[in-house]
Amino acid sequence: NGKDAVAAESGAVEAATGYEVTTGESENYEYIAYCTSVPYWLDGRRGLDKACELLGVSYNFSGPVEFDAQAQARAMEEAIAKGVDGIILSPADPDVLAGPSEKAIAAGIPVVMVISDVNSKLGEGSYGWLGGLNYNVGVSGGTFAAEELLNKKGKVGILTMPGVTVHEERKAGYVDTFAKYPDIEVVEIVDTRADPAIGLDKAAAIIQKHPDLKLLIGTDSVGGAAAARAVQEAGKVGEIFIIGMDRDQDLLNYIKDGVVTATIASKSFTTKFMALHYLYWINHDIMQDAPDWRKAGINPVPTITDTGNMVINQDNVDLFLK
Amino acid sequence: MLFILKVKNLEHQNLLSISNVKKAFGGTEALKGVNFNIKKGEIHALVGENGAGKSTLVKIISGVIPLDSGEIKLEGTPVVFRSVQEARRRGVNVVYQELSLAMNLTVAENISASSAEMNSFSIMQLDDIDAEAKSLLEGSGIKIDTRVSELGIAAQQMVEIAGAISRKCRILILDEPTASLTDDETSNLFRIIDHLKTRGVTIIYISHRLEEIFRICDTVTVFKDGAYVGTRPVAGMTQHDLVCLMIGREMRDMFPVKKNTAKETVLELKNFSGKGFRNVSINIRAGEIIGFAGLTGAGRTELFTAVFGLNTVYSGKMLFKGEEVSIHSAKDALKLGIGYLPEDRKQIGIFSTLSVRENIIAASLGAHSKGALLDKDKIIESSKNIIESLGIKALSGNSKIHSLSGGNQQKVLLGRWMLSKPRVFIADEPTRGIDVGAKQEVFQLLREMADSGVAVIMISSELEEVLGMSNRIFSMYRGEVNGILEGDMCTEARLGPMIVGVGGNR
Amino acid sequence: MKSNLSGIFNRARKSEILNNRFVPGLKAYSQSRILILLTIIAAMVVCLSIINPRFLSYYNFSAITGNDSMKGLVLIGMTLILITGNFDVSVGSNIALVGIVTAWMMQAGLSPLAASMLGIASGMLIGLFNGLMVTRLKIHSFIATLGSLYMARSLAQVITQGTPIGKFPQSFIEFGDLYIFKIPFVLIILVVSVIAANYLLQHSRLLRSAVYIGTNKRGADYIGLRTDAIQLAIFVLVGLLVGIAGVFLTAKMRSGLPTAFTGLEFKMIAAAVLGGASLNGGQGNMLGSIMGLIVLILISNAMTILGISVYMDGVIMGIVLIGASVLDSVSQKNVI
Amino acid sequence: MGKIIKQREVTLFLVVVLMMITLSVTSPIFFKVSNFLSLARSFSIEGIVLIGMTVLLVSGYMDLSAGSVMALSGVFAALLIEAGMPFIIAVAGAVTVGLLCGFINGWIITKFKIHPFIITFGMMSIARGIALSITQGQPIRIFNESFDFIGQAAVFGIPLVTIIFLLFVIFFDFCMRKIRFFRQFYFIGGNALSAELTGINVDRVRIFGFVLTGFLASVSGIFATARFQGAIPTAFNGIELKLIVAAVVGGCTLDGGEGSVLGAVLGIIFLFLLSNGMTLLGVSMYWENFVLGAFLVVVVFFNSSIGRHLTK
Ligand SMILES: Nc1ncnc2c1ncn2[C@@H]1O[C@H](COP(=O)(O)OP(=O)(O)OP(=O)(O)O)[C@@H](O)[C@H]1O
Ligand SMILES: Nc1ncnc2c1ncn2[C@@H]1O[C@H](COP(=O)(O)OP(=O)(O)OP(=O)(O)O)[C@@H](O)[C@H]1O
Ligand SMILES: [Mg+2]
Ligand SMILES: [Mg+2]
Repeated sequence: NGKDAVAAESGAVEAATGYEVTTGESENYEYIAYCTSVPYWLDGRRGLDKACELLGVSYNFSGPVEFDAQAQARAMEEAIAKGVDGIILSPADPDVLAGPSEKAIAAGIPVVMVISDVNSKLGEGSYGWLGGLNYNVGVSGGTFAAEELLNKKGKVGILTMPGVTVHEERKAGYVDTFAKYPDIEVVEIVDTRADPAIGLDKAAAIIQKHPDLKLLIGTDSVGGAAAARAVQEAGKVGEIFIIGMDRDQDLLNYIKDGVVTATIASKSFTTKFMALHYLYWINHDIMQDAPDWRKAGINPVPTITDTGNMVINQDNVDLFLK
Repeated sequence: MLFILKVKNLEHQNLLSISNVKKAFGGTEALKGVNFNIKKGEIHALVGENGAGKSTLVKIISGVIPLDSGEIKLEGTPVVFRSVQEARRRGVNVVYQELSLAMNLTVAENISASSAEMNSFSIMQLDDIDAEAKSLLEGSGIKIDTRVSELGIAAQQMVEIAGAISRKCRILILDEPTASLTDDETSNLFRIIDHLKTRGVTIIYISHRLEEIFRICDTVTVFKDGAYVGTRPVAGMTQHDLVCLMIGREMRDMFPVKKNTAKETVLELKNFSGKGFRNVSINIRAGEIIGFAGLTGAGRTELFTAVFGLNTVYSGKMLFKGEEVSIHSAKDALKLGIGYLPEDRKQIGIFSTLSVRENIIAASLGAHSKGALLDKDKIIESSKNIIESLGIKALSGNSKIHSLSGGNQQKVLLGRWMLSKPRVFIADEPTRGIDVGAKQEVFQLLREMADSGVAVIMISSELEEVLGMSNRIFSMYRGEVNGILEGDMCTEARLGPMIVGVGGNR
Repeated sequence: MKSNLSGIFNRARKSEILNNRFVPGLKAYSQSRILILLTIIAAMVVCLSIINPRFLSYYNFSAITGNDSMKGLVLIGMTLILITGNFDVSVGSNIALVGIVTAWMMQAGLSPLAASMLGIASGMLIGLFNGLMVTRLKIHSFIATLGSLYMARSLAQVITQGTPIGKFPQSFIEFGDLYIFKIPFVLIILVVSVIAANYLLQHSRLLRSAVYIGTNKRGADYIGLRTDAIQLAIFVLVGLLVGIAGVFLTAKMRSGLPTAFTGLEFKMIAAAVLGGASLNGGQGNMLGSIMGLIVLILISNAMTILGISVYMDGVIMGIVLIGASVLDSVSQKNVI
Repeated sequence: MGKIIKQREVTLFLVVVLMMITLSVTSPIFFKVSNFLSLARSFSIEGIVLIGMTVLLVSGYMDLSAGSVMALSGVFAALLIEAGMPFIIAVAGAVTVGLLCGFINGWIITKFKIHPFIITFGMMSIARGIALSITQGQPIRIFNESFDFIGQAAVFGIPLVTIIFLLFVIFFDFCMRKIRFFRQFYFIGGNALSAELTGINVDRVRIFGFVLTGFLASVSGIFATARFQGAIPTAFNGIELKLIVAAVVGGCTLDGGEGSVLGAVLGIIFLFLLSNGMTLLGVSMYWENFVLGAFLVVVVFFNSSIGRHLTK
């Protein structure tokens, strides 16, 4: 899995440097996310910066500070109104963002999805999806924990955010995976409300309730870091394993300290770097499977691009820390 | 050197000099340049019709509001107080016309707050209350650890006064302190005032009760429409002189002629008991004015708020035109044709940020509606009629009611009830805080209502008023009706003892 | 009977009294407020369209109005509540619950119309519950509705078990994107509602009674208003408005989201206060409130148009909110 | 009146004790010292700023920016540490931020006579926005011995922050009951106009209330930073509502003039027990908010009706 992604990445860079940078006209792309205040997006934006530099275009990052799909839909429509050259979207909800995405494509603005997807037909709502499958995060994280950490038995607690699709998917991946191990029991699933303080209290309560708890899982970085603090305060470092999500510096420091066992991170840089290229390729008709892909009715870019996920643990964490 | 001292001494005679003070609120000229002096140690009365500018001057002197132009000198030196504290530090203390108590705190805390510099980090001692204040409160039977919100309005006024006199003061300004006090309480207050005077405190006394001016004041200054009319020694003056000075014309009789146009009984209470009153059996007839006398806390307000559907009834019957009715809300009462003018004008009576017009039609929204919508033409028409016929001084029907003087506000409220065409009208302390001229108008209005067949109930703590106006008088004492007077029986000699529980005939 | 002086006074003022229009709605107070808001709006529109001519495009117009008109409907309700002297902080959760109920019912096989009706009914039910807590149990409206904020949000999550309910019938989705002569249907609803609400606030007996209650609750008892019934009615009315808004927003979103519209209540209160509503009751007007909302929307629109960092969103929003209030306060002082 | 306040606190205290008993019967873990200490750490941090909120509520005002100011001052402290400044400068910097935000709130509200809801709501957005802009949303991890110390230190097992919190509670509860200056908040809350006429400098006292809240928010922010070993710009979002709920459960009213620090503190302990209890009892996370909302309404209802009975 990891190997594929690396190959894809180097391929993309080659491709990117392979054609002439069009100066003169300046193209503007929009990256629309949600919960934009969390640090998660920063790595993806580095990828976009790099791609823009290579292609000689620019991009703007926008989206609601809250987890608010409706506000994201509006940001999307505003971007269409503003008249951008392409949109990279991480939809907060598959249905809510479907309409605006279709509108964008109808208005001639190419859209690609990253991380999560919309409920639309290919070509109507987007030209493709890139990212690491969220359900797979749970599956690979769960398998890793069950086999390597838990020795196939023990109690597990999950810190998540109900109602948020990516979290629900990751949670489902973990729960389904653990269900295959009869001796592993998911004892608690709690809501952090994306607040480190609440997450900490919740994690502490789980630890109190289950003295023999073996593993805490965060379906995002807030959950992972909250679990780390709770385990530290309870003096159970080493006794309780923690698997986090994403690669925020806050979380990585806990891995370095040995409090958090590992984190699963999507390859944000790669994903967004490639997504921008896809848009560029579409706009510049780079892919020549047919002389005119529009008329031929074919999708000019890969439909599904699994950029994979990476596991960061104490061995490689230094390479990710800034 | 000697000469200078003499001049200074002369100036000391005038503790406070007010020269050419002007103040306007938007378009209203509240003070149009007033000049007068207040001598040290005297009790100086300030009188004038509602809206004459008395309270405005008080607020300027004590630093609540700034003046537009003019000068105020304290012991010869010009002073500008930017805040109440500054004035207080120089010994100027005020009992404002509006109550200024914290309802959520105890009597003791309120007094202690007004007597001590609150802005200090010292520990608050609750029993550290000035002896003078204590005796005043004890005289009124007020316990110092009760919450102010539990007190009646009169008791609250006493607390306020107690707070002011417990400060170390040189000038004490009392703005209508007795408006809601009974005679007993008033006498109690006057004792204290006399005592303060002997201690050298200068007092500015504002009241619409002219007899009080003659009882305690040395000098009187008259204002009219924001202008200074004159200052006279009280000695040698008659009440008639003073009234002429105030209203600028001859005063007719205060009370209208008592016609007895009593007709059929409209309202009858039988063994009526409820929160604050017991076993009340009375009957009230159309076309007469019934006076309800009693001490503060006697339960008159409670009784009639119960009749009006806003107080709890425990037992007994209420008959309206001979039919038994039960009233659970003011709406029920209004439907039957009962109107009630509350005693607390500021808190309950007026809708302060709404217009005069909206205040006038407030109790007859139904009559001014077409279906679910209000009938604006009719509203304009009715309110115009009321404003004109009651002579309400307001810039227009659209002026906010809080910009009107107290007397005019009260007239608006009376207008409100006249418009609702009640068959029984209860006026609770209808003349509280309004000037002689306005009082006379209010009395006239109440009498006209009675003449037109309305049963009018007038609750008042002023015996003279009750005696002057009523066809029949009920006396209430501790929640019970303990006496009834009719015709020639209505004399102060009979009523006076009755309200304190002596000589009742029931 | 009347004193000479007042007679003269009245004669002098008579013409003025006659000339004065009845409608006290646009008093000097709110007029200055509306003027300020208009100026801000005009300035923003001019600046934004100079910076990006597409700001004035039909697309931007329909994007903004299509998405936010229904918030205006909620705002009408919030303004009414504030005028009555109460708060309703449950509107955001209530919309989410309405959406979930509607989506749930459609999932259960009900027709979009029937499901919408049930959704609206659930909104009114929350309104009724709020009203009962305030009038019967005498709980401060802020606390009571805060309680239902939590409860409604929780119910939305319990029903969905956290997962949004999507896959609506096509007819329902189209309903959310309905245009009449290229004008979003929701905008038409909003404009009609604002005009109606503005008129009714001046002329309807119920809403005028609410103004009396908001101005002086105890005083309102003494003029025979059924204060409890009226407050209850206003809460249910807000529930109705929220219900309608919730159904349209759900159709627009194509999904019932348990997490939707968190924190909407505070934006609504901010818009209403910006528009001249007083949190102490008795004051507020529909036009001002809507302008307040337009200002807030324009700010967020400007963020995207200008490509300002998302982190600055809050800073600019806060500065405008405080700035407009200060400006208004200063202009008030000049007037008086 | 003192009696009533005491009574109210006693009722709440009994509720808290009752809850503890129920929880410990149903969940044996509840009474474990470690559970208590973990809880104590959390409610102490939030309790410090709650004191400020209580003082404001007593005067009839509120501060919606408290949570954002907590985050912003934490960010400042962390930035200063990151820049190589000593602990004391970092603390001073954070406190300055708190004082400044509080002063700006208070000054604008009193000077321009604007409802505190609107100004502190604006300040909430601004402070949060600044915290996010400075950090780009990224938590700032700090490595500083003094911060580690105040985050971890404990006396007889009781966390330092809890001890400081208790001292603050005792101090401010005493002040609000006995000290003239602080009693002014009750006067202002009862009737601001009256307070003005009584000679209280209402504006100044109110500004003080906001400055105090800002100060306490920064203290909370510093302890939170120490506990989290870094500043998290997104933390404590929406905490202001929780604080208001705690204070109201503890006897404050939104109209002002009522309430006490002790009551509010019991209120926040109650909220934390509730949340802790729900996790321990395994209440589904979807139901959690429902229970919270229902409890809020019920407690406030009983509180006020008990109050009404006692004042009768
Ligand atoms: N804050 C204000 N705004 C506008 N007008 C005011 C204000 N305060 C007083 N006025 C007006 O100033 C005039 C003088 O009012 P003031 O209260 O001084 O009268 P007063 O002599 O005390 O009357 P009263 O005997 O009724 O108390 C009145 O016309 C009143 O309407
Ligand atoms: N001196 C006092 N001390 C304590 N409570 C008092 C005192 N005076 C009045 N009250 C309270 O006020 C209530 C009645 O006052 P209220 O003023 O309504 O009576 P009232 O007979 O209508 O007198 P008035 O109309 O003259 O004010 C009583 O229930 C009593 O508890
Ligand atoms: Mg006066
Ligand atoms: Mg009375």
